[in-house]
Amino acid sequence: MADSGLSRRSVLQLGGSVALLFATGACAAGSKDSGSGAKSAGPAAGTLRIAVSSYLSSWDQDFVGFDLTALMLYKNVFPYLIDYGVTDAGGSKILDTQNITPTFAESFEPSADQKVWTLKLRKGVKFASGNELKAADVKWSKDRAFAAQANVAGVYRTIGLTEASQVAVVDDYTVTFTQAFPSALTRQIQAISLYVFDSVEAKKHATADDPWAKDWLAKNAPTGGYFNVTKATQGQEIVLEANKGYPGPDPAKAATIRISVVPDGSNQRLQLQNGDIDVALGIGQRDIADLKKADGITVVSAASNEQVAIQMSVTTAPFDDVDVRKALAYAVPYDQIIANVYGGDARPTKSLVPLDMPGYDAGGYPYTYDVEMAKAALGGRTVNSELVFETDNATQQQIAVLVQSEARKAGIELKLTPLDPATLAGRRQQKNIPLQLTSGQLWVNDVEYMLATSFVKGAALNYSNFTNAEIEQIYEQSHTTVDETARLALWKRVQQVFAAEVPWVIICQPNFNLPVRSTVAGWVQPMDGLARLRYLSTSA
Amino acid sequence: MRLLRFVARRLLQVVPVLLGVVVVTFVLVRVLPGDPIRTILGPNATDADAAAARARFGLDKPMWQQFLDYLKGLATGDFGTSIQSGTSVGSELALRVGPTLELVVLSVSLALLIAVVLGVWSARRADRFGDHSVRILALVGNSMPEFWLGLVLILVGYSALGWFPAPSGRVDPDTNLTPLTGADLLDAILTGNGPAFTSALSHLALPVATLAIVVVAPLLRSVRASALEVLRSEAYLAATTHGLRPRTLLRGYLLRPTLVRLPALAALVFGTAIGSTVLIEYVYSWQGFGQWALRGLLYRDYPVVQASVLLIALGYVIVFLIADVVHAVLDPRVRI
Amino acid sequence: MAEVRVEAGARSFSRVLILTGAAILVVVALAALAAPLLSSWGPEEIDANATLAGPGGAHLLGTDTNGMDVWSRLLYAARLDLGVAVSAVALAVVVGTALGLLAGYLGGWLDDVLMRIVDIFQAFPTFILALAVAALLGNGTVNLVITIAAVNAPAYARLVRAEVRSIRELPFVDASITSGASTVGVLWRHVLPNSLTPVRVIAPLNCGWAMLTLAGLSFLGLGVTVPGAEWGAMISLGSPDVVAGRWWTSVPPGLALLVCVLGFSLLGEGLQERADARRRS
Amino acid sequence: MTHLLSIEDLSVLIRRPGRDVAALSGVDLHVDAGEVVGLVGESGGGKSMVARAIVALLPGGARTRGAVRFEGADVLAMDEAALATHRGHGAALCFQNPRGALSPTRTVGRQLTDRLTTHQRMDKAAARETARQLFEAVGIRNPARRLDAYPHELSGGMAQRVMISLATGCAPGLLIADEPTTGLDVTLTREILRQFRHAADTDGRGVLLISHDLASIASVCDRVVVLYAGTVVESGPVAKVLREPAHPYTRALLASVPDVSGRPARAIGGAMPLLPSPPAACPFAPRCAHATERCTAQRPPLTGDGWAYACFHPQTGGGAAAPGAPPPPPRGGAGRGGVGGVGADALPRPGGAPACPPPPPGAAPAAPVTAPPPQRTAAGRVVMEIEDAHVVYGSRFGSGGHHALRGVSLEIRAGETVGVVGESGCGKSTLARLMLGLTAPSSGTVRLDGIDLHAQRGRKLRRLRTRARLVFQDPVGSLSPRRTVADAIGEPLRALGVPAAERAERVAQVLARMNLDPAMLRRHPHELSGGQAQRVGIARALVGDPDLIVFDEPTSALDVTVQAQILDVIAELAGDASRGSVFISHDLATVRGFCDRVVVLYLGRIVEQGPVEEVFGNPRHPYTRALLSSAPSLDGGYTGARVELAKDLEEADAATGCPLAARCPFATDECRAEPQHLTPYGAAEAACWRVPQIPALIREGAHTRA
Repeated sequence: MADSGLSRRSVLQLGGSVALLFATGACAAGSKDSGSGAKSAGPAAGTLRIAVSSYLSSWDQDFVGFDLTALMLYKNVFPYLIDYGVTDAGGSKILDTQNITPTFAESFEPSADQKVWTLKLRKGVKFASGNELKAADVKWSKDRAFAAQANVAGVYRTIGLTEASQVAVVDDYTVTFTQAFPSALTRQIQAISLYVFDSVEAKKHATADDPWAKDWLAKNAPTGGYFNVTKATQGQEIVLEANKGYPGPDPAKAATIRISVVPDGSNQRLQLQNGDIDVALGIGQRDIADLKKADGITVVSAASNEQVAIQMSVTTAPFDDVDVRKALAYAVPYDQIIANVYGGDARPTKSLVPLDMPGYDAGGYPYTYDVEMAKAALGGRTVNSELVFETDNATQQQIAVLVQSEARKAGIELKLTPLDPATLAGRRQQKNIPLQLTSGQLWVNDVEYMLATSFVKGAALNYSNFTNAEIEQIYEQSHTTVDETARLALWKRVQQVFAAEVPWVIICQPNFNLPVRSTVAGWVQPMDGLARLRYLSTSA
Repeated sequence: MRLLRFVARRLLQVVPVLLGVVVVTFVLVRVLPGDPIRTILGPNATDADAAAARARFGLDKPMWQQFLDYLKGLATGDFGTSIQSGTSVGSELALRVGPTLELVVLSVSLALLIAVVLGVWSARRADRFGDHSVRILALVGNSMPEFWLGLVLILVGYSALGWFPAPSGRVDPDTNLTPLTGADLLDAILTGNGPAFTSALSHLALPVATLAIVVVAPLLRSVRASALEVLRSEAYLAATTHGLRPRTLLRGYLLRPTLVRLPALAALVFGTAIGSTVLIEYVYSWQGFGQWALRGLLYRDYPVVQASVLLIALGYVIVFLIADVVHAVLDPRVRI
Repeated sequence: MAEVRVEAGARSFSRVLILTGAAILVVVALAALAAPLLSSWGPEEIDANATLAGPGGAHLLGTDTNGMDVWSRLLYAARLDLGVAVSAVALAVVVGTALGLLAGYLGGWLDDVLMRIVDIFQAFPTFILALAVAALLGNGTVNLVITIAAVNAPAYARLVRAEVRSIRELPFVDASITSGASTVGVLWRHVLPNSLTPVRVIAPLNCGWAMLTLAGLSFLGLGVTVPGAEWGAMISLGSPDVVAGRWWTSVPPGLALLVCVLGFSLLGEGLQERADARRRS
Repeated sequence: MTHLLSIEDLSVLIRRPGRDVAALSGVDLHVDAGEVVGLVGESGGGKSMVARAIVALLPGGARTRGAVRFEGADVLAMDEAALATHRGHGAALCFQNPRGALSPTRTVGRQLTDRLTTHQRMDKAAARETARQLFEAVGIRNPARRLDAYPHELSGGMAQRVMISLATGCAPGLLIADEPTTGLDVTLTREILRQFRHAADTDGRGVLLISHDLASIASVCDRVVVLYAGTVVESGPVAKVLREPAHPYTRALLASVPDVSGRPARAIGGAMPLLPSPPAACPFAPRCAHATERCTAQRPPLTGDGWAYACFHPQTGGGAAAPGAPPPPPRGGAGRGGVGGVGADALPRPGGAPACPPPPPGAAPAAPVTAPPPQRTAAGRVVMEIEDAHVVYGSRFGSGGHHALRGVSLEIRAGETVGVVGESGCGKSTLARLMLGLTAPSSGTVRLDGIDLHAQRGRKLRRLRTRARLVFQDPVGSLSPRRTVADAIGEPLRALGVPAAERAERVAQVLARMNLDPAMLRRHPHELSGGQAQRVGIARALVGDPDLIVFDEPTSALDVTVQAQILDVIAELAGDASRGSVFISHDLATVRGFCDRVVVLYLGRIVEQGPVEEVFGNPRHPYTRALLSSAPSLDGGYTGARVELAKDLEEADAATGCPLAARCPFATDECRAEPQHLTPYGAAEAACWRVPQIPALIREGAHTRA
């Protein structure tokens, strides 16, 4: 992706602000990110029933909050003009974030100076209203996004798009985006931003008070994507039907998908076992082992680069002391967590760099469970602190309990503090959480990227408040280092620094697991956590 | 009319209470730790993004200004805009209230019916075996945590016996029920949708049973005690010694004086039941008001929390008002 | 002259209720106190080799998903559940009674103001109040006590106020006033002891209810935090296991809660019945 | 001959866990059609049990022996169907507390038509019309409107009338009335009793009239039966039983009630026992002055025909007084030939002569045989002074308050006892509260020992308050349920800061003075009998040596013989020269016993006041006359000209002028327009301008209902 002359640094730093690079925590729409063992099944036209944990909060992507159910649905019902391709990884199909291809668009290509990107629309794409998707719709949608000053407007800034005038209609099927500066991230950003409203229909509902038809669009599902919403029963069920008017590649395989809202994981499991649903997106880790043995249920499973870690705040006592950090690293029962919490369905790791990332070095995290070593690191002290995790995240809670129990043996007394989303967000802003359990996956499989998001000064996900002059310097250096071996050498040094500084306790990399009825095929593991339902089919 | 005047006067009396609730809620949600804006932005948003979003929801203004705006909105029936969904809280509320009310009203009505029938039955057999068993059973029901009972009923009624539909909704969407009030049963009746009615009824059965079992005990106790008191009262004794027929005794001399004290308690139970629905909605995937309010609270969705607390308080107050009116209708001694 | 046989029957049944309820509570309390003797595992002790182990063997009632001994947690949880419920109700009684006493006896604007505050509190949803207290004061047992007390106190204030207002009109209060007793003296020596009669009956019932509230809060993640042993939290933690046929993680705490709340209910019902019988005779 | 009702050797034993009660032990009595039989005795004597037995409504667990025959059939052996007809249609009960006995949520009309349709098989319309007629017959004005009233909308008298109509609406052969006039004012009592006489006379029903108060029912009864501890001690014609009571208990019962004529109450000691088993001896023996060994060894049988008594030592020679007492007063008034005693002349009796014109006031011998209380030496210092006091119980927003006292002025001196009388609602209790500082006057002043009571605050007020004490109507209720007797009595001392040791000593002293066992000190109020509790109440009043004691109806909640005991105690205290006393009562007779002065209150105003003999002997105000006229009496009672008021108090409309105008038979337009002020007439004062004309008016017969 770094194939242009623009500064790597700016690209990567900007990249840090792209939403969902590192989705923290569990989420409704399948956060157990990894590849999938999709056995390619023929196109099926059955009805697929999927359970999710919550109903979407709004149909209007421009104004929605951080609602993963909603974002997942948008991916399937909005016409996204470009999207990730699919690739095989270890026998599973996963979304290929490096390969962004036009879907509803014909093409999306830059000018020579990489500043002007021309979007050519596919002809014959129809909204449910019968209106054809045209350049005017793209223009209206982007104007609306700028006017909203919200989600898309925010990410567009990273690629030098700040004003509506930068988006121009050339003809009915051609739109140009004129960026203030070239960016290597343009495709990535546009992949999550190029969704289009049916502007003809929307304008009908615009009023003087509400020129962008916010009220109407919040309540009425967008159309024109791979699926159209034929019915939405608030809080309960959404029915999707394949969009017959999509002329591009990879049309939806399932004719009808019913998405039902079932907040309780056990309840989802019951229904999956009873055959009342085909895919359960909200089943907890604990049920996986049972479900693997259950009749009629297949657990789609794959290794993943999801990292489960405890980020230790290096600026907050007592973890400002590296010895205390080391002590905790020795005190965490890694194997026990993998066995008890993940039922063995996770990979132990020896570095903060994910296992499947180029440059992984098994010497990057030389800590194993050893209470004596932990005590030695503490030098006879006992310390008190707090371990924060998400209120309704059963997996994190289980890990926290195990960590607390073992840390106590080493002389680290931890108070467990489950926080609701708002409080967690608030406290993260204040940067005063001594220990927090995080889980997530990097969107770009590169250490430089990892540093940019999590380990350099001011990085958005740097909950450890970690700063290290050498890391900063290596990071700086990496922007201009293109030689693969030289980069690997840098990464080795990075991992040495991490081994000494221990900003994180890296617990494990759990495998992705999704229980489905055995009749379901075609699952593509979404790297951004947002399931692409078009690949799914059922033979029931 | 006297009754209307009474209602109007009572409504005036509740204004300060509601105002108090409004103020307390407004301050409370803002005093709570946690940042609603950050929860909608995701982890990677910049401070500028946050500021923009804050401005969008008016949260950058001083608190008193926000309060005035909120009050102004309330006066025009505008509950504000949900931070999480960006839609009007009023419209979300409208969707959420129906299902919960349906659940609570049916449950409490069922509980009342059971309480009156069994309570009177029990009182007439005071201190015999039947009376004792009814009371103990009611107490057992009252002693179960509703979420646990819900779980047990799902396992038995859905998993094991298969008598009831999957606990994942309120009515089979295939019945094409047109939502009018949000209360499915009512909507089915209003639109004459037979299959939807059956479906809604079968979905309601377990949650209503759960809630009714949990709340029936205090009602039963009260009815039994009142009935017993009436049965032992001189008035009833007088009617008995004057040789009135059993039917006349039951209808004219036992039932009404027994029910006189019930409305106030029923209102209280109704309030408790509203509290309990949060748990029951969770267990039965009942997308109602409780779930919505709880989620709003967890995400510090200020307008949602404010609206839901105000609504619960209003509901509480109205239920008590209704109770008072019913009491006044039942009991001629009450002056209104 | 009332119906003597019925009265007698009621009296004996009320005694059965009271004794059964009290016996249940005593057994539970003793079990809670003797927890270390009755179980070889600590309530938060993890048996790394046995998560979700079935009953029998080293673990009488098996282990939960964290590998903690269910039987041991069940016993220790009784301490917390009983402790929180009883102290929350005690606090509610003290605060509510004080408010009710003042409002009822002094009347006037103080009464109006206090009662409006009580109204506001009563109209406030329990769980929101609970979360607010937890968020403001932090998690912890003491704060749970405060939360549950805050939810219950208004009812006592009302109850006592109503009682005081009727007692205030009784001759013995006049007798005391004309004896030259001060307001505090009248309140303390005459009004208070007599206004507590209904409180004594309601309080046990309320303890059971407080216990259920605590369990509900824990179920929603607003109550006792892991790994604290509390029945509601145990049910919440164990409920997914039931679906998988592992009943021992959530059925025992559910039953324990049921039995304990039933103990309070029986006691309360018995006391109520006795009070009713006394009132009639 | 078969009686309508005949109870034969009825015993009822009630088994309670731990304690049995022999409620009735071998009771024999009968009632014939057209006859009014009185059943008298103190509470616990078994009167209500008799009533219940007649309708087979005995408490569960009750063991019966003997028979209750109604028209020959044994009620106790009836099956459900027969009982259903018997109840109501055969025998119908009128309850003591009519408001409690009327279903609160059904209109009285419906309750009556329920009975009519059940027992008289009427259809709805006919039932309603009959109900209206019945209401009218029992003296309810506006009967059609009242049919739709709920019980709580009725006054006590009205409710009792409804109750009677309900009972008669069942068309029973036998009407049983359980204490039908308890709690009613004297003027109303006569009215209600008249209804029962009427039921017997016109419809030929048998009536069983149950009462604790012989005097009040004597006037309407043909025969009386006296119950004591579940046994019949005496029964017979009214003339015999009341004139020449043979049984010592009957005599004691009669002597315990003071008479308005001035005869004071005479007490006998002890209280009626609750027997655990049928008595083997005379149950009255322990209290009887004539008891011999035989009485304690053997139960005397009820002997005699027509007039029977169960006593080995019957006291013959007549006279409603205990042995050793002065002879009974001669029957006052000429022409009283009736069999039924004094009151009989006031009521038209079948075949009886209408009441003779009463003798002119003062002409007839007032004949107080007992000497009036010795006129004490000129009273001492003023301890209580009320000046033009008004009390308004406000509704909170000022309007529609209840004006309880309107310009009352009163002075009480040390050594003096002032009686305050009036009907319920006249402001008696408010006056008491005013004097004790429990109620503040809206205007006017109240001075205790010369200090303005309501201008004081805090400690000073509390100290001042201990100078005046109140003895309450409800003896048990006035004691704090959770405090011991010692605590209760010692409370005034505690307030004065008397140290604990001295307190205990003084409490013990006063307790001894009240003849109470020192062991009583540790008891709680619910362990005390009514009489004991009232002694404790008096002890509490006395302990701080107050300057003023106010007795607010101190005996009205007590049983007759106990009442006499308490009156004895009070009479003794009232003689103390260092202290002023106020005795409030609705019962004129008790006041006459030991008061120096009497104040008659009516609707918050003093209508007449003066020396006790003056007011009783020569009443001026029409209201005083009416009160005296209606006072029940066995001894001859009030001998002056009788005056009857026109309406019940509750029905009287407020007027701008004289408050009595609406009820007064002598009222003129001037009365209705002009407020009346106390004017001296002889030694007394009355608030009526027509006082001089009234004797003449009475002679003209103008006192027939206006």
